[in-house]
Amino acid sequence: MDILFNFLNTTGFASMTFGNAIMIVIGISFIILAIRKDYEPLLLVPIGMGAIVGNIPVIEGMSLSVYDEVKYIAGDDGSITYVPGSVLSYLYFGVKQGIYPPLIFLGIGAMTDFSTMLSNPKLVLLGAAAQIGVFATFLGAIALGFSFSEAGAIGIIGGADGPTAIFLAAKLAPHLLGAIAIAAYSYMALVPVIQPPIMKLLTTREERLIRMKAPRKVSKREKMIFPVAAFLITTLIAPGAIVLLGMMFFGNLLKESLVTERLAVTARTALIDIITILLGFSVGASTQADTFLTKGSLLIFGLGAASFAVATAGGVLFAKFMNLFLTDKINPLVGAAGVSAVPDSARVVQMVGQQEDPHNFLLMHAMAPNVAGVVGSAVAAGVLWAVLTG
Amino acid sequence: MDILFNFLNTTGFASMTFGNAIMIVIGISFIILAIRKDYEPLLLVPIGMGAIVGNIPVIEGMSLSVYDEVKYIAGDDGSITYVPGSVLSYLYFGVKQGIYPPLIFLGIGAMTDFSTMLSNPKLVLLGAAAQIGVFATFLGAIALGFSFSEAGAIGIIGGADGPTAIFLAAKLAPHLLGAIAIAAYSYMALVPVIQPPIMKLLTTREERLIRMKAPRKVSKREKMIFPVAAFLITTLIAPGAIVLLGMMFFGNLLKESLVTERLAVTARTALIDIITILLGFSVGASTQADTFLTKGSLLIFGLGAASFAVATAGGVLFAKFMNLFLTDKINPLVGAAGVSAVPDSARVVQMVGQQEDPHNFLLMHAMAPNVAGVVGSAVAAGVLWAVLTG
Amino acid sequence: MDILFNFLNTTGFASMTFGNAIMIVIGISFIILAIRKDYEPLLLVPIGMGAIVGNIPVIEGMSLSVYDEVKYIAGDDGSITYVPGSVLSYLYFGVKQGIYPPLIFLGIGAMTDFSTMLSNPKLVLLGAAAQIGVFATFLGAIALGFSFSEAGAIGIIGGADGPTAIFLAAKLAPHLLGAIAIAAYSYMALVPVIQPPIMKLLTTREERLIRMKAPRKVSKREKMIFPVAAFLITTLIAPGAIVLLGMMFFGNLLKESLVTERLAVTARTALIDIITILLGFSVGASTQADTFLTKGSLLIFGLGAASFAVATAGGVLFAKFMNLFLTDKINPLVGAAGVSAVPDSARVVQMVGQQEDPHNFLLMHAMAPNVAGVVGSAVAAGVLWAVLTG
Amino acid sequence: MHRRWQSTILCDLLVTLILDCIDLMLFLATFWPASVTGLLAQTWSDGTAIAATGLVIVFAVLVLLSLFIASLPKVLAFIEPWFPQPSHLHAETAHPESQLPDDEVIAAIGFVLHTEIMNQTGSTGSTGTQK
Amino acid sequence: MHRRWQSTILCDLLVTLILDCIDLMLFLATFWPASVTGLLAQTWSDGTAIAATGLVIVFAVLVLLSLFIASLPKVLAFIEPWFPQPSHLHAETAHPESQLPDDEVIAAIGFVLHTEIMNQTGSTGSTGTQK
Amino acid sequence: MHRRWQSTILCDLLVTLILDCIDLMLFLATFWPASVTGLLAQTWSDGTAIAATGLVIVFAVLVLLSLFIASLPKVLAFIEPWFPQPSHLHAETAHPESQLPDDEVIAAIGFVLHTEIMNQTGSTGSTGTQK
Ligand code: NA
Ligand code: NA
Ligand code: NA
Repeated sequence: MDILFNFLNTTGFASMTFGNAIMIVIGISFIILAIRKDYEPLLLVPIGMGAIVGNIPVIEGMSLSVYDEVKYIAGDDGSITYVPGSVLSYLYFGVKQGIYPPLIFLGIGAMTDFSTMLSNPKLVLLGAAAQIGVFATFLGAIALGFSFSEAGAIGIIGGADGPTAIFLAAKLAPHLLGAIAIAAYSYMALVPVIQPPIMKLLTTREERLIRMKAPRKVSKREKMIFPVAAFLITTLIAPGAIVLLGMMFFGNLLKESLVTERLAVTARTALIDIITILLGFSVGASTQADTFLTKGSLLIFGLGAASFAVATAGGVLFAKFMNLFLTDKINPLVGAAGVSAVPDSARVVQMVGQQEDPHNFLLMHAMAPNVAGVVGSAVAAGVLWAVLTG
Repeated sequence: MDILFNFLNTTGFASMTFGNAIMIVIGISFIILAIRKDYEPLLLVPIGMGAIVGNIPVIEGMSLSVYDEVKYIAGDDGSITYVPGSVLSYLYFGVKQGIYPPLIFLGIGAMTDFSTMLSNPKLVLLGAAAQIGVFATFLGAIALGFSFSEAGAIGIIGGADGPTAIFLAAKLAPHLLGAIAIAAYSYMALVPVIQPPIMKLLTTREERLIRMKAPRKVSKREKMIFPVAAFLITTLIAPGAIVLLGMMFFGNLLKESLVTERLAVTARTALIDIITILLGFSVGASTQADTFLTKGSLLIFGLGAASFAVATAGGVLFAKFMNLFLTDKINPLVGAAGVSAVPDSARVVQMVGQQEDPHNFLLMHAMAPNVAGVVGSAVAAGVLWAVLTG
Repeated sequence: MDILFNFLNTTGFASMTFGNAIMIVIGISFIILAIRKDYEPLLLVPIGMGAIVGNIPVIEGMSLSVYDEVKYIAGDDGSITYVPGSVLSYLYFGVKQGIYPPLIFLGIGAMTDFSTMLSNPKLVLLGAAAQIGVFATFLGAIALGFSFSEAGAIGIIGGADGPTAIFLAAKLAPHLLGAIAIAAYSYMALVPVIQPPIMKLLTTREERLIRMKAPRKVSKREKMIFPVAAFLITTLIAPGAIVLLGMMFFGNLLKESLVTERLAVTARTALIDIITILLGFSVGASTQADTFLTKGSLLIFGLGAASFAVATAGGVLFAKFMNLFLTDKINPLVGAAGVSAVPDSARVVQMVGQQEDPHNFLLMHAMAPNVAGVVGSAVAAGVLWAVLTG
Repeated sequence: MHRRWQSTILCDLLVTLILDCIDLMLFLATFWPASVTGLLAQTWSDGTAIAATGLVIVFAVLVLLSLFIASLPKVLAFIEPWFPQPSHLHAETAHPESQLPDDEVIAAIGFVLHTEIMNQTGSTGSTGTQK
Repeated sequence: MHRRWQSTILCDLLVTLILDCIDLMLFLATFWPASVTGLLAQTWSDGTAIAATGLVIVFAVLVLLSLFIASLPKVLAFIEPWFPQPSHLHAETAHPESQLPDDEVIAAIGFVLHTEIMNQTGSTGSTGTQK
Repeated sequence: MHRRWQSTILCDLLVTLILDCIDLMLFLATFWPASVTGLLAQTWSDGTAIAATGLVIVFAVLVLLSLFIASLPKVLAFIEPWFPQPSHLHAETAHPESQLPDDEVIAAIGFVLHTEIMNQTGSTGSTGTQK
């Protein structure tokens, strides 16, 4: 009977901590939010299940956690032994080394239609304005005592772009990766809750009623030239964004070249789905209570909320500023889509606009700053990486 | 002409051993069985072709076998050189580190409908009863002189679950992995041959004629809650099963959440297919005659056959035992499906049942112990891993 | 303002070399060729975009290039530190270790119908004859001062098979891999330009008018037996081709066994697409001006062009030679398809044949030497690897 | 439908059964070693203990799972007033993430309907060159 | 359509805006440290400089991108005589690499049409067993 | 159809050809070095030997493959009485692993047929809101 009782001592019930229980409840909440509210389900379900899996207490000596990594041991005779890691550590490798985010960007590029942006170049600036959220949060994090590298990784939460946030956190502050990823995806899921009050506060009813001109038709050739030219323009100035933007514009070229359609289809279906599953699940599994439930994580969550608010305000106010000089006015609600969080924030713009005028269709216009916001936060990440490394 | 004759000396014909020839014939037999009998073709074809590929004699000094792994060499000056492995060794890495099995479980979860099990909870116990095969084989292996770890890995053949067997063998007895994997898949393929005589021997005609009540309709919400709750229940008691069951229930949640359908589709098509190809082929290629054709492999095959017989008997007899207390009797044939080997053993139940009564449809009822058997053997693997490691 | 100016100093504009600019223009040309001329777009678009991405100048100290690989550093205390590589270096790993080419061959096998070859066995020899291009180029490279290993890797360009060329270059001359891959794919793309003049020069109008008998119907069983038997025949003589041909015939078996259709479908869609994306992009990104724009690369391009010409001539002339002994004459144009470059060279045969006689359908006949050429160059690669290694 | 899973009775029986099972195996553990040639008594004893433990745990897990499943509909019925089933769960076919082929199937349906309408109104001119 | 992107005026304004922005932040950098408890002046000053730089670069990149996009149609119209749009770009639906489902959709269309024709000509015998 | 692959004659010829080829290359190997500036005779000789060997092996493999393919139908015809073609090989279209899109195509067919039937029986009420 000894073995039985020894075994029971090693079960999860025995060694479960209060923190683990909290994390499991958080994981379940993510899944419920995804199912009942339809908030970013493709990421909240994997992350939620991952958080549950990662917080089952494991037996001492068994290699199960994402943090049980490969080790190399040098022998006295010059031999080197490879000590295998846990299965989850191999899946987490793509997160830790920043491999998954660019592959997700490849798929995003292969599913993104830049037409609305190409027909409305001035709306691109709204995607820049919303990045004020990134840099304001960066300063906020410094004020709260985080190091420069940590502050950079936290700031990028304001970019409202999961893969970008994970990529930069993996490069600048791997120890905060879990908290940053969870914060980024949580707030992206909460975009329909966070943005509307700010948008309404900063705009008048007249502004919200502005109707915008229908965008012009963009030629196939423009769409083909765009990914290559845009890549050159962005990365010659900000080479730190080479990997993320290279993959995104590569995916878009696969789509728009019209001769590589089968590659584009695979990039935006099987490939992005597989990577999304692995990324979401292993990020979730990295949120073990003992490394995750810290004061730092709480601060990160606070800063993340602030960053989304500042980014939204930045986009809206900059649209109002641009209207001072424009004949064809921009509906300032559209500025809120500059935070990216594709396509949720564009949908929020549509929704808030229709609350004033049910016949005003802003969705198409909001897609322009929305995708520009993705480019903008990737550039911001590239700059922060370049400035804060080495 | 020297180079020509030197080359001919290094061809396969010159260095072919009798063992290689046997293994190639076994590989061809697997392929023929799969094609002509339709026995588990998705695994027997890759394993068979892998066995052929792995037994072509290779040239001294060329890195071709799955066992030509990466090496690290320390120099006198503290430098470390990475010596690449063969291509097959990189594909085999996912087998050796136990990475492929959980990903296959992800796909299985995303294609499994637990409805029948949810509507028939008592049938779950049959999936536990069949695990007697695992532990009886474990004892048998010890009696035959295998070490505890080896015996654990051999015992899991009785779980009738290929990925589980490969996972546990990779953890407990990597040197026996090839033999255990081949034995597990061979007997899974032979389920329609092994099970029927045992099922008939242990049941009366009256018992085989028992018709079971139609299962009740299961609500969507039950199916959504099940994967999360089942994961918590199983792994809090047996944390060793975290990876396998975590992935399986994660896949099932992707399917049942209804909001992540595209991830579930990819998990059960592209992802599981890719992993199946890589796993089957590289497991096959690991059966090189010199490491595979040993007395140990023969014993493993004998123990494997016994374990399937014991597991089948365990399931059938336990069903009869349960009938002593139940008003709504279980058709004891259904117990045979507790070995898992999804869905073949459930089909065997249906077939044997229809031999007595062509209008008795047991397939749906047999699916309940069938999927419970998968959970049962994953739990058994988790326990054996926990007890026998460290 | 210092930080701003420091940053601007590190942008691409500042550190761009003339070589980078040339490579970016080459990358753009590849994409334009693929789009406007439909030349091998599935490879030229990824390689072209990769070349653009790989030639954006990167910041000192940031790990971005495919050559920023993992490093292991031994400490004084026996500890070993893992220094991560760049994201692109992880994607390039599959090129450098020769992992991607066999997986592409798996997909090619799963999409290739060997029927025409099975019904026309004598046309197989044309696929051997065209390999004269490989060995002539090998000698040419030696004459130009390359080492034996380098000459072997350069010679295989004449095989007109991208994955085979990358595989052998990775094994024999990794430092030339980029140039060899680019040369191979460039000339494969230019097959419709290079081959027709040679084909017309070496054949008379009468020969080009020859019509060939319709091929016989091949039974399913022949198609099932073929991949296994062909694998044994080829690799028992040339074990160096085990990985490439093993995967190709494995893919074909998945297709022809008729019981593993779902695996064959995934192998020829999601799997080959994913690998094609990763291989093309990372090969492109490896063509950084400083390692690529060398005299060696120029010589390789010259030798590559010659090898395609010699291979084409070899195929055509051997067909004329065979006609000396055959009752049912072969249209010698078909010999040009022996270079492989599937299916472009077969299409070229069809096109040139129809210029003389619009009702002569040579495409089906040309597919036989076309696929035989793939086998032939894989065997040639295996032989060169075996002879030139160790 | 009622009394279909007599948990109390069966549960007691199962616990008894499992404990009996352990007793039997422990009994065997003390008895068999002598008859197994060349095998140390200790090894055999440890092995049977591990096997017994393993089987007990497997049963324990699946019994718990079975009880949970049996109670789930009742629990859901009990909490229904507070957590009603959201209506959108019934509408999953309309979910925007439904897979790719759908579009094409819809296109096919549209095409066929269009063709049919064309046919029935007698204007069959251009449809042949659509694709 | 004309004058829709008044590049010269707006461009000047943007440059002014950005430079003002930097000035503001550098001003803050010298002013705030005292009010931020326990934070070294140097750290805060560096931080604001980095943030200002970052925001300027993000704006610079996206302004450039915006100007490029705005000018692209004009450039294309200008070079049109020398590099005409190749005609095959308009025919991408017929491209051989079009995805797998197409075949099946076409098969479905064919099947439905066939069935319809069968139905309308009155011969409904064998279609039920096709699949 | 008969005599389509005159193996004996052609085989002899091929062997002769290959051996001639080797002789030619070995001849070249002894002759050319002097004319190749700065290249050692030994290197050139080794290189031609390798090339000749390689080409011979490629031919040998593909000749063997060709002979095997030519003989395969005869061998299969010969063993047919003992190993008849299993009938299920002809039924692969009904295999359960046929890919996913089928279901959707079938659904599309069903939907269209349903709609058509509805149309033709005059009841067009609810179909518009199905999807
Ligand atoms: Na953003
Ligand atoms: Na089982
Ligand atoms: Na070739």
